[in-house]
Amino acid sequence: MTTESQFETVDMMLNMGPQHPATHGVFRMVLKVDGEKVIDVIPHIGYLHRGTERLAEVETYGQVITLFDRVDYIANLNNELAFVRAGEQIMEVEAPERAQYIRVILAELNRVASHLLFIGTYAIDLGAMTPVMYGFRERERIQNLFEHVTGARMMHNYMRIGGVKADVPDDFVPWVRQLIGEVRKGVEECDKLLSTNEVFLGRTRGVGVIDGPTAISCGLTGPSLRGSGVAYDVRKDDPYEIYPYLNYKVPVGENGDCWDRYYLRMLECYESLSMIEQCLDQFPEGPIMAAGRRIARPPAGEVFSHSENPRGDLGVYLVSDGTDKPYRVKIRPPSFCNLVGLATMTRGSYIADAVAILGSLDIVLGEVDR
Amino acid sequence: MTEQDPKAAAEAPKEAAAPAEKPARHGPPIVIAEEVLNERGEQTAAQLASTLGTLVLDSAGREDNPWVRVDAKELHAAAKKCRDGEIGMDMLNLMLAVDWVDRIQMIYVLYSTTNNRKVILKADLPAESPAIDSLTDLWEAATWYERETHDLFGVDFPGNSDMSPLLLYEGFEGHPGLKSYPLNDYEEW
Amino acid sequence: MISGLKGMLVTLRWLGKKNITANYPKEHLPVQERFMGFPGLLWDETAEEPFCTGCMVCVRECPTQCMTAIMHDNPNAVEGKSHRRKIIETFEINLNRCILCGICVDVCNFDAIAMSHEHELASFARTGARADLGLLLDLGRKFQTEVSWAPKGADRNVASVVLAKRAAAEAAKAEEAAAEAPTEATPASEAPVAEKAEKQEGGES
Amino acid sequence: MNVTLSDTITLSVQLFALFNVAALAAVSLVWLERRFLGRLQGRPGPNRVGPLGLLQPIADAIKLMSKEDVAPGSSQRLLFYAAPILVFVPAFVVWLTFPLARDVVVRNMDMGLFFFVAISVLSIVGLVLAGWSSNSKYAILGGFRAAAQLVSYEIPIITMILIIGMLSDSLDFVKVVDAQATIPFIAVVPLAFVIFLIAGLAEVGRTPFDIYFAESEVVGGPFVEYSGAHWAIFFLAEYVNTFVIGILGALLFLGGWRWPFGADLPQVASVALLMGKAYFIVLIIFWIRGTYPRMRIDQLMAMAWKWLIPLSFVLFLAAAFQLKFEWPWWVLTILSLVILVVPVIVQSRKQRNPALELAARYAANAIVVQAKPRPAPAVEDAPVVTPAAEGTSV
Repeated sequence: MTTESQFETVDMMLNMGPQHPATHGVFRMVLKVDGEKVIDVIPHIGYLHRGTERLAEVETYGQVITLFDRVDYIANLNNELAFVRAGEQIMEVEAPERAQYIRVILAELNRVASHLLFIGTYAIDLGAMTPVMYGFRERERIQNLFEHVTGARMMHNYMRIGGVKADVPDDFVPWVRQLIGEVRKGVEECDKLLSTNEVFLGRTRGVGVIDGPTAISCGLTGPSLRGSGVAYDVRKDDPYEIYPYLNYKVPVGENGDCWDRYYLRMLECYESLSMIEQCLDQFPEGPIMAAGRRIARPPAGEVFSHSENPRGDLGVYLVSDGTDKPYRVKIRPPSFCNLVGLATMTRGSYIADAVAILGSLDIVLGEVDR
Repeated sequence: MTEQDPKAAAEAPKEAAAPAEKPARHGPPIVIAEEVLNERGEQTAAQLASTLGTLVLDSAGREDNPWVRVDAKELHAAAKKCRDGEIGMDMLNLMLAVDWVDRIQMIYVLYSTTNNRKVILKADLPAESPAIDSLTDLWEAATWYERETHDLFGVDFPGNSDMSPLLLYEGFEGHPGLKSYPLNDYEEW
Repeated sequence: MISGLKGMLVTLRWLGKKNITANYPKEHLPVQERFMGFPGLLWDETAEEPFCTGCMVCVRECPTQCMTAIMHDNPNAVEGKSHRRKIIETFEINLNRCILCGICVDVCNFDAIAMSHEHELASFARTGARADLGLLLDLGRKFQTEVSWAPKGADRNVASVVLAKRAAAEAAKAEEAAAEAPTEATPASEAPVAEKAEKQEGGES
Repeated sequence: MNVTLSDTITLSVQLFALFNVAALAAVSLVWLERRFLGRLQGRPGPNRVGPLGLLQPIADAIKLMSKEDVAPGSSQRLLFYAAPILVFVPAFVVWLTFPLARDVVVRNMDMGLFFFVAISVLSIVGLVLAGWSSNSKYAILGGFRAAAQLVSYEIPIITMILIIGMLSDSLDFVKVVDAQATIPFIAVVPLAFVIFLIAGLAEVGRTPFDIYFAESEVVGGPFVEYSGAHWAIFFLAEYVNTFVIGILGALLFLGGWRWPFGADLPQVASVALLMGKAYFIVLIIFWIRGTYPRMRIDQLMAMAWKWLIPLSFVLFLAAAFQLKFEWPWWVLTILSLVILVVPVIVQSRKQRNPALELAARYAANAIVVQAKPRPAPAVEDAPVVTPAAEGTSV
């Protein structure tokens, strides 16, 4: 073939997003394509930049929780937990055990809900339209429980620095037990429908491969990093809340491709459900709020705390100057960091793969742009 | 929450106001020592101190997060030592700038996935035309963090080839992360 | 091949199952008991007035600054029907800004505001989302009757209870023939004031 | 040929009727697809307009017709507006030769099968033209994808039609159906039906082969810039084509209007039977859509050129041998099954479904985190029902 030397070819710049069905919100990537091959990817973000970090500087610690609900609007409770933990460290209080159990149960449920949404939308990205319905069905059950416990389906504002807002209702434990059974069945259904489907495998296996060291250098965390064989899970490596008292497994992939990233999330759903079951077995009685009526004004200082979001390592760096408002809140958004690896993964693949890779990172634009 | 189960709400009223009931409603206070490293943190801090040697200007820490302050010019060298040295900080977990009005402090949270330790590097920059060496040659993760920090705080990163706005749009004036940037209230209809 | 066929069985199985969706405008799914809809102001049946005294705690604590309130002297208190010396005159919530976080309910010391179950307010007017006192009271009253709501601090917030307590205290005092103490100093009327002061100290400073 | 006035009028009436039948079939498919997919997904599907939402497609059509028709400023207007017609006309013209029952046909041709092949290929031109004239990057990508995909899948589908022509010794649809008086061709050459279905899916661009208008990649491909009535024409053509695959499958493989064992049914029953068979095939297509993700363009091409085309040639040879040596028909069935099964077994021997093994390994090799013993709970043994957190951290 001598065509390349004989003809001058110009690479086409294909703009994907911010209004594109597969970019999960308002993400934009400019693909440099040669036919169907992607030569380079230039991601553009910031379309949803709401200045959360700056806003948090003018709101009191209690009000900031509502902002954190909206950072990652798919895993709200995990985000609340992240901020509340940072707040507790800086306020020097610790939530009572029961509150910690409630938080972990809800956070793990939210993780399952988030992963279910991922499975559904990922299938949509790849052209299968049924799993999203199954995923949403189960997510809806989980949200019903959230509504029962926190009063809201998505923006809960339930966790507090030093505990939770209100105790769980009396029928919480049986409700969750029943829920776990139903959700597990639903997850299995999605698993059967998608995980080993040959077409799905063809679209995800060996696509968007990123090796461990590169992934670490890019700052990937969560299932995206574990898919590359790096067993980094904040729950395991830097245990918080009551995670040390639970038996669980951290599934780790081998190939670092889209299928690994997808399947680890599927496995995490099962693990999370079993963790919730253990939590329910150990569920203690007791207070739900730490002592001291007003937990409003911390001493000056700074803390860094991180926790495991469905998307990865969600860190909160909190600087306090001794007033009732934080001086600086910095969020380490896992989606933001995962997106750094997008270009590395996508180069050399097809346009259709670019969609599959972006989907497999499970980004939430609210979190990327904050 | 008023729509809580009415039984508890009905029981509550008198007791809720009585101060004697407070300890029962809330658990015992658990006080965490302030700015004190725990055992794990001490180990990390010692390791960090031996890695960085004379670069350290200042150091302290909280829980298991020891921090060291280094000179802004030495930060790249310090980060490189952290990454390549025995301490093995292979991940740039978080990078942020804090606007202390008289200075801008850069904070780098490094994480080691091999032994699960965190260290925090800090470097003070002048408030006027802050600049610090880019870490993009050490961690790819730094590219976006640096662009973001450049957007929001106006910190310059010599060494980062692409400093186009990340979160803000092209041609945005000012640096909204700074305390001096006004938080405008918009006119509501 | 085989796995794909298995997946087809999974979808086929749904042919015989019941729908999981609700036929929305015809069929409204019930909300849970704790559901947080738009905030509503509650109504003190015993004094025929709202609980709200316009103390502004919720206005200050609202993360989105969506509320405004003005208080005035309570005519019912002059007539002796109520223990509230101040009462709300106007109250407005911009429901467009409201994020339904429930903080106003948490901070209220007078059981005056609640997150109602109303979540389907729509309007053709641009200012239709500005709920005034009348609408808020409607929401609150509807909510009260729906869930048989009971005030948390009945002893210090419900007019009839407080007035009865005051009367009892006064009667007791009259019995002891020590009528010098002014009525304001009774513990019942002092409690809300103390609460408020405390809250102010914590939240505002 | 002498064309009289009455001929012309008859033909016009027939064409008008045909157009309506085809359009009605397409519209019914729109409804059927949405309801069927809804059922597969545990939701009702359209259910507001009319009983069971039957009038939903009509409402959609009215909406589309009343929409503003926007064309990109930089498009080639003439070609841009010609493209929908070029896609639409072949989709309807092929109906000319489809007998819906014996004698229920506009023009029965001796070369009916050939006519179908010749006409149906034309729609590629319209798709490429739509992609090119839109002057949009997504559209041109979609147009190229359509060209590559449709041209590749023409070959297996034509080969299958050829096999049927050989077996029935005619290219006339009526004779093809008559040849299946006792045994439908699906029993004689099951592999041919499988290949026909797969290639047919690709021809009409249904999932998992909806690559040229993949919403999540090229956002509608050639149709991305179309709106309103022009888009509706594409949409209609797509569904007409889907139904054509259904009818063709019914005629070629399922015995057309004939009940496998018996004589001709009355005409109305014949049409109903044929339609029933066609809808059955269409439902299979929808069912596949409800289950499978989309393939990638290179996989699609590989599937055509590495699998379907060699297999169809081998099958063609087998059919030729069967005819030449006058083996009984079940020999071809066995041969065809062997041709189907052997490569599948060989392939799966070479490479078992990797996911099953990987999934098991990931589940087994997960890092186990053991629980630490929980410290004894605080001495405070009075279980406290905590009232609403009045003392919040606000």
